[in-house]
Amino acid sequence: MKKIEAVIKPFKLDEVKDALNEIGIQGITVSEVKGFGRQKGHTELYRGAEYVVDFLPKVKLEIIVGDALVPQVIETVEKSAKTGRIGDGKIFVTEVLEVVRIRTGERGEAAI
Amino acid sequence: MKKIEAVIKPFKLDEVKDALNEIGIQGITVSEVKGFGRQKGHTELYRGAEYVVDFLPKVKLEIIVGDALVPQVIETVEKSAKTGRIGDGKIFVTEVLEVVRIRTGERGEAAI
Amino acid sequence: MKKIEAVIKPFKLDEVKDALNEIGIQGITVSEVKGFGRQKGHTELYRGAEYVVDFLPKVKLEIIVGDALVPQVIETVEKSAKTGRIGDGKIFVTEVLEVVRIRTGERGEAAI
Amino acid sequence: MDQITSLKQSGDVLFMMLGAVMIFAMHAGFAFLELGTVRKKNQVNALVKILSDWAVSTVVYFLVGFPIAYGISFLRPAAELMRLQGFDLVHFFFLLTFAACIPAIISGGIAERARFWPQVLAGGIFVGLAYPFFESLIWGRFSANESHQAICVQGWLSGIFGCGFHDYAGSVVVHSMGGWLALPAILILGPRLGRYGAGGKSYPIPISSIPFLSLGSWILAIGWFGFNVMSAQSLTGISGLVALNSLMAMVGGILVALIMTKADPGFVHNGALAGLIAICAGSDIMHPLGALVTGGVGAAIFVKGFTIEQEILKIDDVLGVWPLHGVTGTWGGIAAGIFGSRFFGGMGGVSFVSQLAGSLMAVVYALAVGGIVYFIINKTIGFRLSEEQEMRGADLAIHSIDAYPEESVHVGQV
Amino acid sequence: MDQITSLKQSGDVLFMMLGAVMIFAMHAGFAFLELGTVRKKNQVNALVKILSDWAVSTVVYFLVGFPIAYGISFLRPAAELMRLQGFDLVHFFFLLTFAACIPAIISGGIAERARFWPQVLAGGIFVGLAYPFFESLIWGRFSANESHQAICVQGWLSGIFGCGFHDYAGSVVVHSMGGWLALPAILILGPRLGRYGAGGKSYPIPISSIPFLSLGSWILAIGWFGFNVMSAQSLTGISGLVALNSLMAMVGGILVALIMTKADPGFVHNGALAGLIAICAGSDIMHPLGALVTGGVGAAIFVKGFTIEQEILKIDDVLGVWPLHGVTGTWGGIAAGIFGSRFFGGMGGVSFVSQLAGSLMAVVYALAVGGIVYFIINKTIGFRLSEEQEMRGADLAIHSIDAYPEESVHVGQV
Amino acid sequence: MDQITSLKQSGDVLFMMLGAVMIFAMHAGFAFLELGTVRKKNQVNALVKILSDWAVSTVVYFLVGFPIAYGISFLRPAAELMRLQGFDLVHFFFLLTFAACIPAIISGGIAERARFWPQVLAGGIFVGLAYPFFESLIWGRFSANESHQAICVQGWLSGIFGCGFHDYAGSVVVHSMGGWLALPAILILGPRLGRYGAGGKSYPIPISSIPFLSLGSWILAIGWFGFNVMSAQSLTGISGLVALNSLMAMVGGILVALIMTKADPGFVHNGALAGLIAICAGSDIMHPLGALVTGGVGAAIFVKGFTIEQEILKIDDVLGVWPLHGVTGTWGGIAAGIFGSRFFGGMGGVSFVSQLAGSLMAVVYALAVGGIVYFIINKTIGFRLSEEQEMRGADLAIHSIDAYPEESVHVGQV
Ligand SMILES: Nc1ncnc2c1ncn2[C@@H]1O[C@H](COP(=O)(O)OP(=O)(O)O)[C@@H](O)[C@H]1O
Ligand SMILES: Nc1ncnc2c1ncn2[C@@H]1O[C@H](COP(=O)(O)OP(=O)(O)O)[C@@H](O)[C@H]1O
Ligand SMILES: Nc1ncnc2c1ncn2[C@@H]1O[C@H](COP(=O)(O)OP(=O)(O)O)[C@@H](O)[C@H]1O
Repeated sequence: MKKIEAVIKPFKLDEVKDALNEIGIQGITVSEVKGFGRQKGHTELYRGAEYVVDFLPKVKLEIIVGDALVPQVIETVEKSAKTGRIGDGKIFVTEVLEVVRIRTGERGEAAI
Repeated sequence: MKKIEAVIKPFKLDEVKDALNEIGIQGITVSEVKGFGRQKGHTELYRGAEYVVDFLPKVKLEIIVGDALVPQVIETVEKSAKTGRIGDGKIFVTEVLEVVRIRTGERGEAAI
Repeated sequence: MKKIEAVIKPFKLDEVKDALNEIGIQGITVSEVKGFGRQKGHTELYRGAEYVVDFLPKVKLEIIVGDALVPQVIETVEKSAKTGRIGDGKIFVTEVLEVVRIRTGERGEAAI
Repeated sequence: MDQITSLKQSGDVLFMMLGAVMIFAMHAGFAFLELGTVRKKNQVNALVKILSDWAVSTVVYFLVGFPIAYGISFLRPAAELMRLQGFDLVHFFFLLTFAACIPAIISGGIAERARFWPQVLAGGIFVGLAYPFFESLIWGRFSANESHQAICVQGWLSGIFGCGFHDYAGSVVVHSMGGWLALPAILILGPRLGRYGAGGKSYPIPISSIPFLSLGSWILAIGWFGFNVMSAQSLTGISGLVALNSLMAMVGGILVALIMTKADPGFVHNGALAGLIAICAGSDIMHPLGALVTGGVGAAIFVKGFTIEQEILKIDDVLGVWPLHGVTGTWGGIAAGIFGSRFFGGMGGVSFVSQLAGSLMAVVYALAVGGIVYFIINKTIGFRLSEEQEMRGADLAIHSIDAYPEESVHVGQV
Repeated sequence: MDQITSLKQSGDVLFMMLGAVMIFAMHAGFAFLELGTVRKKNQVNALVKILSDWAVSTVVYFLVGFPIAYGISFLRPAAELMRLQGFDLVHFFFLLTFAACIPAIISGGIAERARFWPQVLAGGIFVGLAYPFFESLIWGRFSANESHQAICVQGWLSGIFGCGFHDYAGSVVVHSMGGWLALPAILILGPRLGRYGAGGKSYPIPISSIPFLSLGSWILAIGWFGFNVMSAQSLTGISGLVALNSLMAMVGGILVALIMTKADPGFVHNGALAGLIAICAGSDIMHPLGALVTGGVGAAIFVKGFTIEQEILKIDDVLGVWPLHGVTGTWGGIAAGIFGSRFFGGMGGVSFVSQLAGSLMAVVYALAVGGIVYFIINKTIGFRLSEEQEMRGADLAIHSIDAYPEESVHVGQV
Repeated sequence: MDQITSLKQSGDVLFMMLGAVMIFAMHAGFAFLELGTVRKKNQVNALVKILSDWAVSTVVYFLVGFPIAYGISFLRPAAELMRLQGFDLVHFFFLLTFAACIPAIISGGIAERARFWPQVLAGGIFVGLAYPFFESLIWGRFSANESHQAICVQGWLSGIFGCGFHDYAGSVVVHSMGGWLALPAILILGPRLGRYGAGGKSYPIPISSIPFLSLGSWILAIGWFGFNVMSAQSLTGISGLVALNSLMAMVGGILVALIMTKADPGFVHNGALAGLIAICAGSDIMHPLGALVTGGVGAAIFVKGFTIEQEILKIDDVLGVWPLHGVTGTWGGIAAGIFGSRFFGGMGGVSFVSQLAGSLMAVVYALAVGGIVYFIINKTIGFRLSEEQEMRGADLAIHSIDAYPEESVHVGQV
C-alpha cells in the first residue's frame, strides 16, 4: 500500500476530489497547509508598511491506496490539479506498512 | 522506528491521548484535518440554498515509536478511538529512517 | 529521495526557513500542528475555572530532498530551530518513492 | 394646544422612545454576550434565540401582558392611540424592553442544550402572563389601587412598614425575576454533556470568544443608562443621580471583580453588569458612594456565587445568570433598603423590611412559576436536545448552518 | 429670544442631530452586514466601500444634492448658517444619511466583483444628482410648489386621487430607489465566478460570518428607529405611533421569516430588516397590527423573492438587495395605501392609487437611471474586477491587505 | 417650579446624560480599535485595560479630579446633589468621559508590552491630577477667575491677543494631551520585541483583525457627535454647526486618507478619527468647508506622521496615538485659529496666536508630566513585561487566558 500526498492550489480541491471519486477513491484526508516554493509570495501593504507573505495557502491531500491504483491516482491528481502555472504543487509517494480501519479492526488493503 | 498516523473523530482526542499516555507514549503531534470517506457528509441550509459539506472535521495524530511498541500503540488507538460508527477513522503505519531531537541532537530511538 | 519532517516552535519558523533557503532548499510545506511531549502544557484560568492546555502550538515543516542533501538539511534545521529549551521539537526522516511536479509532469529529483 | 404642553408632551415621547431604543439595543448585548460565552457550534442559536424571543415577547406583551399589567389595550383605531402624541405606545415599547429581558436572561443559563421552540414557548408564557402579573403588583395597576386591596402588596407593605417596595428600574422585577426563573430551567435541563464527570468532577467547557463576549457586555452597559435613567418615564422626572449611581455601581463592580480575580476578563466584564443589576432598584435614592459599594458587593456576590454554583452545587448555568441576575438582583432590592436610607447619605423614604420582603417575594414567585412551567414543558413536549443534536451543536441541529459557513463548507479556498 | 422659542429650537436641533447620528450609525450596520455575507477575502473591501461612499456622498450632497432637492445652499459665512441654531445644517445631515443609503444598499448587491472607484463614482452620481431630483419631487422643493406645476407630481396625484404620494420615511424614496438602482448594476456585472455552473446550475457561495452579519443587522435595526421616528423632522412633530409601528413591522418580519424558513439565521436577520423597510412609508398612519402584517408580508416577499432571484432568475445579488430594499420597498409604498386607510384601523388620508403610482414611478425611474449610469461606466472605464483580481479577492486586489493580516503573514506564530 | 424652568432643567440633564453615554460608548471603540490592531495574543489585555482604566478614572476623577478642575465636591448627602435635578452629577459624568480618554489614548501606544498595574497607576495619576489641573486652566475654575490671576492663562492670553485659547471640545485639552503624554511612555518602554532588527531595519508586526479595528473606529466616530455637540453643556446652547463641522472634518479625513494611501483600510479608518480629532477645538466656529479642510489636513498629518514615526524615528507606537491624537490634536488647536476666523468664513472671535500658544503649552506640559511619571514608574516598579511574558502575550501572562479559549484548549472538538 502507498500513501500519495499531493500539495495543490486550494481552489482546485473540489475538482481533484471529484476526479478521484470518479476513479473510485473513497477516502481522502485533507489539511490546510502553507507552501513555500518557486511561486513567489506577494507583499501586502498596511499603514504604509510592507508585509512579505512567503507562505502561500495550499491544500494537502493524503490518499492511501493499494499499490495497483498508484499510477492512476497520480495521473488523476496531476490532470485535475494542473493549471500550468507556477505553484501547482507536488505529489509525493511513500510506502505504507499497515492500515487499520478503527471501526472494524480490518487490516491491510481491506481497511482502505 | 515507525510513524503511526491515526485519523480519528475530534471528540475522541482526549480519550486517545490519555490511553496513549497510560501505555507510556510521551510524544504526539496532532493536527486538524478534514476527512472524506464512507461517512456521508451533510448538507447545510442557508437562505434557502443548500451547501454540501463533504469534508468532515477529523483530527490526525502522528506518533513516532520504536518498532517494539507498534502493535501496542495500534491496539490502544483502536480501542480508545472506536465508537463503532462509520467515520471512526484509520491508522496508517510507515517506516521512519531517522529521528533527531532538536534540543539535544540525540538520534534514533533515544530521540523519541 | 527523502521526506524530512520537522516539528518546531512556531516563532522559529522564519529563522529555519531562512537557513534552509541559504543552503538552497527551494520548497517547504508548512502546517500548524499541536504538540504533546515532555514540554509541560500550562493551565489557563477563566471565571475561576482551570483549563489544562496539554497541546502546545507547533509548526510542522515537510521538506522533500534528494538523498544527498539529507544530512545538511537536518543539520540546518537542528541549528536554526534550537533554543536549548524543552519543546524544541523533532526531526523525522522517511523514504519517498516518487515525486511529481504537477505543473510540468516532471518526476523524481527533477520534480523537487 | 399651547407650545409648552406640546413641548413637554413631545419631550416625553422622545424620552421614552430613546429609552426604549437603548434597551432594545441591549438585546443585541444579550445576544453577543451569549455568543461569546458558548462554543462555536452554538453561536448561531444564541443569535436567533434572542431575536425570536424578542419578537414573540412583543406580540404577547402587546396583546396580553401590557393589558394585564397596566389595564391598557391597543385594540382601538390608530387615531385613538395617538393621544398625547402616542405616549402610551412608546410607554408600552419601553416596558416591553424590560419584559423581554426575561427570556433573554434565561437564554444564557440554558444555552447549548435546550430545544428551540420549547424555549420560545416558555419565554412567551413568562412575558405574556407571569411577568406582567408580578409587574402589576409592583409597578402596575394593582400597585397603588385601593380598590384592589386584596392583592395590593404595595399597600400592605407601606401600611405595615411605612414604605412600599421600591424598585426604581427593576433589580428585582426584571433581573432577579429572570435569574430565578432560569434556575428551575437549568436544573431540569441538567448540565451539558461532559460538563461534570464521574463523581461530579468539574470539566469547565471553554468559551468561544472573549471579544464577542466583551462586545455584548459593552452594549449592555451602554444601553443600561437608558434602562435606569429613562425609568423616570417622563422627561421632567429625569434625575442626574440615577445616571451617576448607575455609573458608580458599574465601576464598583468592575473594580471588585478586577481585584478579586486577578483581572479575569470574564469576571471583569460580568462584574460591570453585576454592578448595574444591583443598582437598578435604588439608583434614584442612593448616594454615589453607596452605589459604588452596592455595585462592588454585587460583583463580589457574582464572583463567589458563580464559583459556588459551578464547582460546589454543580449547576451548569452557562452564563451564570442565576448568580448574576438572580442573586445579585435580589441583593439590589435589599441594598436599596440599606444605602437608600438617610443614614448612608441616601434620599430616604425606603424601608429595609419592605425591600427584603419584596425581594424575597420575587424569589418565591419566580421559583414556583419557573418550576411549574419548565416541569410541564419537559414532561410534555420535551425541553432538551437529543444527545446527538447536542454533540453536533445547536447551530447544525436546529438551524442547519454553522456560524462560519465558509470555513466548514470550503477547505482552504482562497 | 424667549425661553420657549429657545427650547423649541434647541429641541429641534437635538432631535435632528440624534436622528442623523442614529442613521449614520446604520452605515456601520451596512458595512458589517456586507462583511458577514461576503467571503473572507472581500471583507476589508466591504468596510472601505461603505466608508468611502459615505464620504463622497457627504461632499456631493452638500455641494449639489441638497441644493437640488431643497433649494438651500451652504456657501455662505458660518454666522449665517447658524440661523435657528443651525437647524438647516442638522437637517442637511439628517437627509444626507438617507441619501447615503443609496450607495450603501447597492454595495451589497454588487459585492465581491465590482471595481472600487467606478462603484464610488456611480454612488456619487446618484447621491449628487439622481436621488435628489426624485427627492425634490416627493419631499423637496417641487413637492408642494404650485409655481412648478410642470413637475409637481404630488400636485397631480392629489389633484386626481385626493391625496399625494405618502412616504413618511422612505420605503420608496430611499429603499426601493436603492434596490432598483442596484438591479441593473448586478445584471451588468454578472454573477461572481463560480456562482452558476454549466446549464445555470446553482452553486451557492458560503458566507463568512453569521456573527458579523448579525451585528450589522442589529445596528441597522437599532438605528432604524432614528430613521423613522426622526422623520418627523421636528421635535414637536414626534409620533409614538411611528416608533411602535416600526417595532411591530420588524417583529412581523422576524416571525414570518422564522416560520417560513425553519429559523434560518440569514433570513431571520434580514426578515427584521424587510419588516423595517416595508413600514417606512406608512409608519405614521397604520395601526400597529397593520404594521405587523405589513412587516410580515415584507419578510415573505424577501424570502420568496430572494429564492426566486437566486435560483430561478439566476441573478447573483450577494446580499439580496433587490428583493430586500427594492421589491419590499415598493411593497412598503403600496402597503401604506392599504393599511394606512381607516378601514384597517389606520389614520386615513392616503390614496391607494397614489401609493401605487408613486411606488411604480420610483421603479421606472431607478431602472432607467441605474441602467444608463452603469451601462456607461461599464463601457467606458469598466465596472468589473479582472478574473484574477476576483479570485485573489477584492481585499488583496484593491487594498493590498486582507482582513486578518496576522494570520496570513505569520504562520502559527505565538 | 414653573413648567418652562422644569423643562429646561430636564432638557439639560438629558442633554448631558446623552452626551456622557455616547462618549462612554466611545470607550468600547477605544477597546476594539486596540483589539483589532494588536496581535491575537494581546486582545484580552486591550479589553481589560480599557475597562479598568475607565473604572479607576471614575473613582479618582470623582474624588479628586473634578474638585480640582471645577471646585465642586460630591461628598454631601444625595438630596443636596439633586440640585437642578442632579445637573452637576451628569455634568461630572460628561466631563469624566473626556478625562478617561487620557488613559484610553495612551493604552493604544504602549500596547503589547506594558505591564498592567503600572499602566493603570499612570492613568490614575493623569486623570486624578495632571489632566484636571490643565483642564482647570482652560475650561475650569481658573479659566475665567479674576481672583486667580497668577495662573489665569486664559486671562493672560485674552489680555494680550484679544481672545483666550479656544478649545470647544478638546482637540488640545483631551486629544493632544493624551497623545503627547503617551510619547514619553512609548519611548521609555521601547519597541516591541522584533519590531526593529539589527541596524534599525523595520519589521512591521501584522495586526490581528481589520473588522474589529473597523468596529472600534465606527463606535468612536458615532460617539464623537456626543463628544462635540454635547460640549455645548446645555441644551439651549446646542449648535447645528458643531454637528455638521464634525461630519465634514471626518469626511475630509476619510477622503484624504483614501487618496493618499490607495484605500489602505488602516489609514482610512484612522483618517476618519484624525479628522474628528482635528475639528474638536474649532467645531463651533468654522465654516463646514473649513472643517473639511481641517479634517483633511489632520488625516494627512496622521498618514505622514505615522510613517515618519515608525520608519524614520523608529518609534513603536502601536496604534499611532502620538501622530493621531498628539500631533493632529495640536493641529486642531491651531486650525481653530485659522479656519475659525472670519476670513475663512468662520465665526471669528478667535486669535491665531492664542491658539498656537495654548496648543504648544499643552505639548510642553504633557511631555514634562508624562516624562516624569513614566520615568519614575519605570525606575521603581517597572513598566515593561519580561521578555518571556511579552512572547507569550499579555493575555496569558497577565490574564491567564487567551481571547479564544475554545481554540487553544480543545483541538478540533466539534
Ligand atoms: N521540496 C519540497 N518539499 C516540500 N514541499 C514542497 C517542495 N517543493 C514544493 N513544495 C510544495 O509545493 C508547492 C508548489 O511548489 P512551487 O515550487 O511553488 O511550484 P511548482 O509546483 O509549480 O514547482 C509549494 O508551495 C510547497 O508547498
Ligand atoms: N484511503 C484513505 N486515504 C486517506 N484517508 C482516508 C482513507 N480512507 C479514509 N480516510 C480517512 O478516514 C476517515 C474515516 O473514513 P470513513 O471511510 O468515513 O469511515 P471508516 O473509518 O468508518 O471506514 C475519513 O474521513 C478520512 O479522513
Ligand atoms: N514520539 C513523538 N511522536 C510524534 N511527535 C512527537 C514525539 N515526541 C515529540 N513530538 C513532538 O515534538 C514536540 C516537542 O517534544 P517535547 O517532548 O515536548 O520536547 P523536546 O523536543 O525538547 O524533547 C512535541 O510537542 C510533539 O509535537
